[in-house]
Amino acid sequence: MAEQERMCEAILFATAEPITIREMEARMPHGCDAAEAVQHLRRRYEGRGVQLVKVGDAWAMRTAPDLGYLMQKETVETRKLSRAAIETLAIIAYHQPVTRAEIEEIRGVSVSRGTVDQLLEMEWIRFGRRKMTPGRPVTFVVTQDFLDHFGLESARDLPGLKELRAAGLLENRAPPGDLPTGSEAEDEDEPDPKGQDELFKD
Amino acid sequence: MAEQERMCEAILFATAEPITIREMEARMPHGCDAAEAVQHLRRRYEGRGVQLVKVGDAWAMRTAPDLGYLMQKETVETRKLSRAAIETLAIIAYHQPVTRAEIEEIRGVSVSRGTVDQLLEMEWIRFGRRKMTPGRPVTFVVTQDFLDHFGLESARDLPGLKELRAAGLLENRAPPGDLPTGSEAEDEDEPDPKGQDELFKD
Amino acid sequence: MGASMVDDSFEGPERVERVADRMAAEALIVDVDGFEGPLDLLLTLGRTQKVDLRQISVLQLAQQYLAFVEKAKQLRIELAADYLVMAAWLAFLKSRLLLPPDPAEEGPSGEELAAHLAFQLERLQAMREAAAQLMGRDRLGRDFFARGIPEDITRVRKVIYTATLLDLMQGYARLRTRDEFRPYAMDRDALFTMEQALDRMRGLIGFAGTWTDISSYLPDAFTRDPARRRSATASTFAASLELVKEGRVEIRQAEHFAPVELRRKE
Repeated sequence: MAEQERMCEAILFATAEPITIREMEARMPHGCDAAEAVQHLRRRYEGRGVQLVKVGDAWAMRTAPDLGYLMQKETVETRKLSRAAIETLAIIAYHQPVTRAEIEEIRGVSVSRGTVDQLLEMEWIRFGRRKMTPGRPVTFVVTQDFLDHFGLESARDLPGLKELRAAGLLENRAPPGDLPTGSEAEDEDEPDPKGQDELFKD
Repeated sequence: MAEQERMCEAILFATAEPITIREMEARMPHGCDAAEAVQHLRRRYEGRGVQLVKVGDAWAMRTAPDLGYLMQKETVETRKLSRAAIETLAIIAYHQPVTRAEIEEIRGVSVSRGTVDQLLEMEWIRFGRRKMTPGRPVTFVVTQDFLDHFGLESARDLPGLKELRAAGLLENRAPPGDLPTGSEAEDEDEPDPKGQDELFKD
Repeated sequence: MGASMVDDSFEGPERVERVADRMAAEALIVDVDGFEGPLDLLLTLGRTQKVDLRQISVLQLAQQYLAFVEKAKQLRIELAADYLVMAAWLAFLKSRLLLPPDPAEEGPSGEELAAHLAFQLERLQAMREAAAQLMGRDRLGRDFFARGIPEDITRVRKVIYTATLLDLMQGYARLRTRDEFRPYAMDRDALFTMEQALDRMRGLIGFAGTWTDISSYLPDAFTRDPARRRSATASTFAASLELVKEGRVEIRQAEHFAPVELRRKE
């Protein structure tokens, strides 16, 4: 019977479709009892990673249902952040806490919801406290994850315009007085809590 | 470990292609030791109708070879290989990495493009890295599919490899003077095989 | 193995072309197309010596091969070029093996050449045996089998977005300097292109029966602003030269810096 069990095991493993006892016996040497061999085999596979299951009149080997999650393969794809997202992120990092309206003023274009959502989802930005201005708009600030990713101790470690220029990232002189206030009138009563403004003094 | 064994069993059963320890672990929960689980599993399947075999760096479940006769119905008729293709395949397996010029030197005739294409198409051979000789010719090596097909754990397990090496028959000996190789007429783009032998020392 | 394997072929200079060789060669002739090149033929001929390849007489083999080629010639069977190359080489090898070595002669000795040929034959034979062993192994899909119902693996794709500090700083720098800095670009509005000039000239040239200063062909909008005037003058001059090339106008200039004039060619 051990040998017949081996035979059934091999047939069940290799067959492309569930197979009946009769079909198994047709392939096995004369006088074999596939039905009994399959019962032995079924017990043998109880509790294992693979199980012998009955499909209608036929039998098949299947992976244990509780291990189905192993049959998933996760492929991770790394993509570069879009220019809009990078610019939005940069503005938040340099000007935090900053409102959507302020971001739009600096970028000169409206900020799509998708861009902000993406940055929120990546956990590189989060909501800061609301501005004490009419409409009490929400603000955005960068997160610890952001600092970790870019290897920064704090957002204050971001290089200022002067350093950017020294590094050759700025070709032209910044116009005098064009400090990164990004702020509209609504902003004036709120002193910048991070005091990042001085970073941009030329 | 019993649970990890179950997981590996399910994964190995589910995939027709050989799978590496690393790929298994990528699918298993963090911290699993697939290598150890596979060793347990291999012992568990010893002498059974289905076996766990090593194919290169990967592992696969295969039916026991002695039960092949039960499976005649599953046999997929593979294209019959020509004598030239079989010899070329053997030369690649035993001499890899080997250039086309070297194959021609051994066979004494030029290797037709069709022969190499057929072997490439069957995915039994693939391009290896280029030889650091004039012309930087491409080399051929055998694939995991090749090992899988012939039930080899690695190319080192090729039948008679040790004896052939001991007899010096795997050396690429430079011909003294100019011996006709049969390849010189048609393959002007290939570098002269002379003087390449120093690259073949193992 | 080198020299020893040719020792037995040094029995004497007389041709050892035996009847059996000739008959064997004739049998082979019938199957010329069945050989995978000269080495394969040599290997087949070598088998008639009924010795281990290591003891093969290369001299005898050379003679067998040459007899084969000779026979093919008599029967007017065309042999591929590489068979003839091999024949020429074996004839050379034969003479080297039969003549006493000339110490003044450069290059490998007959024994060395013979040893290499024997090595090639042995290696080819070994590869054939290895191929046969390989093909005789238990094989996937014939003797052992893979899983018949491979289960699909669902692929879960996960995208990770990333950026570098440099991206961030460049992005910010781009924003902060946007107003005063823009990438270099040609100011097209101050430009009168050669194509434009050519179009204009083609339309006007029909009326230029007399010598006319080309500056009179400049469009009005391009005559006041110096930058625009320069551009229009250059393109109009270039267009004039093009028309000269086409044989439609003649062009002249009395002296340096004098006005350039043109008229329609009759």
